Amino acid sequence: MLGRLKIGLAVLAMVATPALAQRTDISVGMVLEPPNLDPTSGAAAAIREVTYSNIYEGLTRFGPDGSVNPGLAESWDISEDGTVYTFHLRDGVEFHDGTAFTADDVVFTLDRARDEDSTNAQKQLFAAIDSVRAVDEHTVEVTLSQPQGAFLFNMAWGDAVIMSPESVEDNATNPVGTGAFRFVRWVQGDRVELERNPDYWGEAPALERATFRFISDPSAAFAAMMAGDVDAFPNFPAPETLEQFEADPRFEVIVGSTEGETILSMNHENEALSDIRVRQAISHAINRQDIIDGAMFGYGTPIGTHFAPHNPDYLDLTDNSAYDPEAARELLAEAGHEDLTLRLMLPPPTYARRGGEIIAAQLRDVGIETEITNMEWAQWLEQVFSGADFDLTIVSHTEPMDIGIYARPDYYFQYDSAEMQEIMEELDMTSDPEARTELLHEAQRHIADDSVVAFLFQLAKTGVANADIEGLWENAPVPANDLTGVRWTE
Amino acid sequence: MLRFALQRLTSLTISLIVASMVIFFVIEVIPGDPAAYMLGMNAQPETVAALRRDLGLDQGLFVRYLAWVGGMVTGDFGTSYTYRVPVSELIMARLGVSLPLTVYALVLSTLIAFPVGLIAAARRGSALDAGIMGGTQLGIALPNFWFAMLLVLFFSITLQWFSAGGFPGWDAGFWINIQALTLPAVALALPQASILARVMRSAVIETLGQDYIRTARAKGLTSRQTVVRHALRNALIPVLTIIGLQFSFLLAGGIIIENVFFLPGLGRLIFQAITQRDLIVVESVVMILVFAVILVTFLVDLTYAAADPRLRRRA
Amino acid sequence: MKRLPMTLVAGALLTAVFAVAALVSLAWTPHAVEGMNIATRLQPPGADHWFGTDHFGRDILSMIMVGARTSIAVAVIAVGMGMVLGVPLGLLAAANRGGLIDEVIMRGNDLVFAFPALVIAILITAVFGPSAVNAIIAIGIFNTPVFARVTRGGALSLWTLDYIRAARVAGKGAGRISIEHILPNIANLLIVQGTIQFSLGILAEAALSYVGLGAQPPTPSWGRMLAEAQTMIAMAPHLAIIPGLAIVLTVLGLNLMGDGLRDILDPKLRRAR
Amino acid sequence: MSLISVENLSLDIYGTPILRDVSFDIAQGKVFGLVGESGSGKSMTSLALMKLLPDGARRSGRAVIDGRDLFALDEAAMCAIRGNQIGMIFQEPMTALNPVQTIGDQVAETLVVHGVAKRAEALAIAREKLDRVGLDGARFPLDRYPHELSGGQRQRVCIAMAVALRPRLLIADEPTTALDVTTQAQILDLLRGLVEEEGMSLLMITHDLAVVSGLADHVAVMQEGRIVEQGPTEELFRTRAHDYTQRLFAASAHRPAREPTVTDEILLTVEDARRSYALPRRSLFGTAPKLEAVRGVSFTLRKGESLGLVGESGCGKSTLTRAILGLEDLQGGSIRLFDREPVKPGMANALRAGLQVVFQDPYGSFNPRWKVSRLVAEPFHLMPHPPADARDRVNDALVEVGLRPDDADKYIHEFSGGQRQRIAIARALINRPDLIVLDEAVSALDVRVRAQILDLLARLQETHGLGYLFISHDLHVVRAITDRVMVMKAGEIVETGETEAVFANPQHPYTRQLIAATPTIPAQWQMQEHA
Repeated sequence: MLGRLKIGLAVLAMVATPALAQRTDISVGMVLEPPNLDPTSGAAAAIREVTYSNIYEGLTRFGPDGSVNPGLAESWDISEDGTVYTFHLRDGVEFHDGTAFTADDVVFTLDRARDEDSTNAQKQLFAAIDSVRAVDEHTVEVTLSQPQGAFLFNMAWGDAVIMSPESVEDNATNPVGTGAFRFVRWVQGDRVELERNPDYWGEAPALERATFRFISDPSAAFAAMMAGDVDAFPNFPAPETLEQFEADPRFEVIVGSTEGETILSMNHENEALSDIRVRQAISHAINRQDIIDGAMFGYGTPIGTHFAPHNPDYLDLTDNSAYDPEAARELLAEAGHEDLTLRLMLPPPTYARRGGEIIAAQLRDVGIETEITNMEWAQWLEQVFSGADFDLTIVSHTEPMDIGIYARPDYYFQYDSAEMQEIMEELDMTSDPEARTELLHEAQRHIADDSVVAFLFQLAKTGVANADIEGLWENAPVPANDLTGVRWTE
Repeated sequence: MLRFALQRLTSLTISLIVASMVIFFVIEVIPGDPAAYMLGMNAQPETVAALRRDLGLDQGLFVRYLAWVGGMVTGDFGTSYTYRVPVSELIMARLGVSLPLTVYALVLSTLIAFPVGLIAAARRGSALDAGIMGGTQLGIALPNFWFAMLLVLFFSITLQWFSAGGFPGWDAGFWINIQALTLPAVALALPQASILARVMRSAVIETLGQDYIRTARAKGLTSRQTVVRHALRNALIPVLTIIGLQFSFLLAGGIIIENVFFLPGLGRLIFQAITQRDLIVVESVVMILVFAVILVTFLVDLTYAAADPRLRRRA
Repeated sequence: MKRLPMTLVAGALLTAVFAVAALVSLAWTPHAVEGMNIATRLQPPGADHWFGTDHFGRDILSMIMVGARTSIAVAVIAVGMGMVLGVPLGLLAAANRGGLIDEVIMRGNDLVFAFPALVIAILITAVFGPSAVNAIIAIGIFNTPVFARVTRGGALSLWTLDYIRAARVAGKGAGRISIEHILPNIANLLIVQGTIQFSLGILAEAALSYVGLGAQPPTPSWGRMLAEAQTMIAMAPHLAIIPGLAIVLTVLGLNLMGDGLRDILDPKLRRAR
Repeated sequence: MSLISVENLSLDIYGTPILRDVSFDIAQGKVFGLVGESGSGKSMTSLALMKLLPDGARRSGRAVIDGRDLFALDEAAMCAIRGNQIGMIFQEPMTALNPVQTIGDQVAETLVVHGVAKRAEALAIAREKLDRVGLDGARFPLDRYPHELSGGQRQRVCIAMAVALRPRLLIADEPTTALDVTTQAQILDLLRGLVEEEGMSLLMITHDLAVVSGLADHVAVMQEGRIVEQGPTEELFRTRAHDYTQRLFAASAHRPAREPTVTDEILLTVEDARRSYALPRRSLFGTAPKLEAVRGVSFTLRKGESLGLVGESGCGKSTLTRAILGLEDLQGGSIRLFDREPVKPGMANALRAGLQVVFQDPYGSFNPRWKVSRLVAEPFHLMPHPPADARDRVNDALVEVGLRPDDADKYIHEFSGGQRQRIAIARALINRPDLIVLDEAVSALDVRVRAQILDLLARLQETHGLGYLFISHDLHVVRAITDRVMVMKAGEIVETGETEAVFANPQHPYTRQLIAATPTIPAQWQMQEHA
């Protein structure tokens, strides 16, 4: 009886085994499901991870290394004073629904994003635009109110992809773009399927079909990879299992960098935390390597300021706040806060939940008690981020080049420093690369000296893929799973 | 019988109305704004306000309640805030997973529990009975998510007989989906089967103690004939109640199991919707689940009446 | 013939093991529960750490002991809450049998039953935030109708008995009769049901902590230990197996004890055996 | 010639001796009566013959039918005999039928399982058998369910089932005990007729001497698992050789010595009492039909008087009793105590104290978790303050009903049924009431215990000048203890009068029917007692 059952199960299993041949399909795992598929009206990284460069394209696009390359704009001219950008659009580009891509679509897209009723999550990207004009069918002229060094960079974001007025209404559920893949269907809660766009203007991708599967549970993700249900998991949620994948010849572990500076934010409105000595004490109490090892199983780079280590302008300031519990205790004694209790709010990601537990233990060592509250994102956004009702929280700031947040006094950690604000204002006006570097160094030092928050580590991008797949992005300059260069080697 | 049905139907409707109010007003106080969630950390306040207008969240609580209830009567549950598709579509798609999973688990559980419970009852006091009872105690004590974890470890990762999860969709064929649902169904069914087997056993034992069983034996029926012809049908009534309860438990209780096996079912929909503060989806799914429970209870009541002639005339 | 049933003995022993572990943990654990040591993480069971260490290098035996305390505390209080609310409701419904109050209580009961328990628990914690207290409330809410129903059922069968009529003839009101006559005579029923609900409470607490809605860190809880361990199940199986076994054995112990108690406390079933 | 011969049947259950050396023969076509009090082993004897004993039973002896020892047969062979050679009917017709099967199927099943007929044919035979037991096809089609029938009708179905295959022996275990007297008479008639027509033998098991006297050819008297005396019915009834038989007879005919001193003081007045209940609606929109349980009952009861209320089940006497006890409201008319205060659920405690009750069931009448002292003292609740000498009064009351003062510290499960009824009486007496309602107070007791309780009641009435409202379905008892009697039928009192007068010369046809239906031991057999 048992024997027969086994045979039955084996037969069932065989049905599920795909045929061995050169594969042109891929199943990509993602932790979160995109709430919708319109990156111009939602902030979720998952939207970009499905659509960026696969379905939608912008005037410019990011390369895997974070460089800004031509996208739908073949080339551009910039006026002397840096306020007028003239984009020369590619010819013969069609949207997936067959409508032609023209300068009008660009005007429509940029105007829509700037509109009063716009629901673009990154509206500030477009803040510098004064007007947009279609010069002819394939030329667009964008006038800025003031020069902006990062404008081409901004136009490469997922929030700035070009949509056509004919299909924009339905893009949330039936995305229509100009990319190398067409949307096939979305089984909500399970997967999004794409297929190769035969009319693509550029080089045809190697893959014919791509499926994004949404697996939020880390152990389910592990099982899915192990069982071969998923071919690649570019942002694998369980770093503790990577060791096993490394040891397994079937898999390749891809470790790269992200723009995510992970910090222990402090609320400067809190009486104790407004004292720099307390902030320094906290910074010294923290052993970054323990957090990286304990929470991320070794993946991550310690940082001493709010800047990505892979950026050429990065300064290694970790020694400023080296692990020194004795110094921390002294600083606390000096500040008169020997028994301090702080609330620590933790959003869902592993780095926060596990890191929070370790930080709590480390703070306890120097005499700071913490009350941990685990929160969902929605509640975290409302209470911590918008309401600034917190003492400590851990979060990874994943936007690229976002040191500017320290110049925003209303930002959730409530840090109001005239000096920092001046530095950033100057930076905005400056286009000379060397001067910019100098200013960025100054900013990095300033926030590190001020111990505005406790800087923990740069989030690593840890992906797992079938060893026969090549062309996946190693790093994540922006959230994206660009599949155009992905292929099977066997 | 008709009057019985109508009476139950009235109390069913009242229950549903009360339930809808409880659901709506409890869920609406959950902190967190769907618009803010969707727009993330860099969004500007006026952008959030614009999105709230877009979603109709700027209207009063009571107005939205009436709109929601009013729509539900016609099968329109509104539009999901995050997915931007009709909630009814979402629910129908998810039911396509949850319902088969529930039925599958229920069938498995019944197929295991009936013979096991009957054998234990027929051999009560024997070593076999003691073994079965011990086994069912173990089954009840097993947290299903832990059991699911072990199943995946063994059958998916080590043996690779079953995929670790996921659901291909019904258009991919019947068997491949049945295969995909097998491990989750087993994880759900085993603890339930243990409960059901125990209920079955005690119901049969209790029935076997009734006078009419002695009457049947005095007529010359063998003990097996007595069990089959007389005990079984009478014992079925308490068993049916449990099956009814299990149906609703399984329909909603799959949340964790659906997570472990990343199945796109109702449970995961609701979990995800709560995180995203897609409250209209949460409210509608809870309503559907409550409705399912009440409906199943109603059907079980009707089945009672069919199984037991004494109930047909009772008020 | 006064032999205690085997199930009761085995169940009580199992339960006692965990109860004692929980009590001892108040005063002593082999290692400090909050003592992290990343360097010695994920150690298999050995001489220094009998059950090994977790991903933060904490001692699993110590965490299991303190986790027992969490589980037992949550389940006991939740069952207590269910009893305190449910029993009076059940008594009231039975005293008013067939009346409007009875009808309202029973329909209310049905309504609570109609709500999917885990979903409501998730909603409660979404409103009030996850914590052990909210887990207790969520479990307690679903215990209430169970006790109300059991109480009412037991009380209804007693209300037809002659000694209740005798008490009425002796001028006693429904409230007094409920307390003096009904309650002591359904105590057995409630004890047995309490044991069952207690074991269900432990399971529910484990499930809630598993999805992150129970006791918050750093308080150890079995469900969360499982959740944290499950991705490491292939490389450190003891991490997932030990807390799982703790849950299974505790619940098994309580269920066996409940069965045994029913055997000795319920004379009707004793006769049927 | 003997059909079945039982030799030295002994039985233990889990080591407890139940039967010892029981031997008897049942002759072909004759009725054999097995009489005894509860626990005497008469039912176990019948179950032993059917080999349907409970778990843990160990049996020795022989039961020979047609030269075959039943006890030596295996289960399969026994199945072939049950229902075919030996049929059996039980005491409780309300639960003896499977509630979810039609009566036709249940009767036909006997034929089907023995392979005598296929279902269709079996149903046809079932129809004939049901006709034979008096359930005609027009009113009782085969697709009726048991719950649609009354107790007597169900017992007829059971009989049809048992005799469907014309067994040679029919075992009837207390077949009429749960039935009303008029129904009992009909069932006994039916059994008698079947024995005559079918030529089968009947083993009639009963506690009621009068029932066997009218039915059995042979009688055996059982006591504590042994047959103490057996012989032809008339001879045994006349001689009563064994001491136990004599005591049994004496008790069943016992009438307590009473010297009633009825005063003129009126204790209880019932005037035109009415009470009805709503029945389930028949149709969706019609008004609910009403069951008029009590339809204008009036009577008075005086101090020192013993008033009987007789009637069959469903006549409304329970409803009336509840109203008199102030547990339920009336919808019309009034009930007054001492001709002043109305009796109703919210009545004053002081008034309630004048009225107490003794219920039928000696097992359900006491909270098992209380000690006797507290049980007996419960009516003190009616006093504004519990008396200081409460404990003494409890002791006195216990002594008065024939128990010992130290019994007060025991729990109720330590007492027998008769002792419990004594405790119930003590509880009723504790407040020195004027009126005690005795609601079937002796119906559940064996005859000898019943006789003692009746004596006690008679004595207490004299010493305390109590008024009794004595409610019973048992005409013998009512005749023995009451001064006046009321006969109730369908919610109305159809006849009232001096007890002796009513019994000697019943006026109402229903009264006559009741008296006629009550089994009695022929008077001339009893004469021997005085000889």
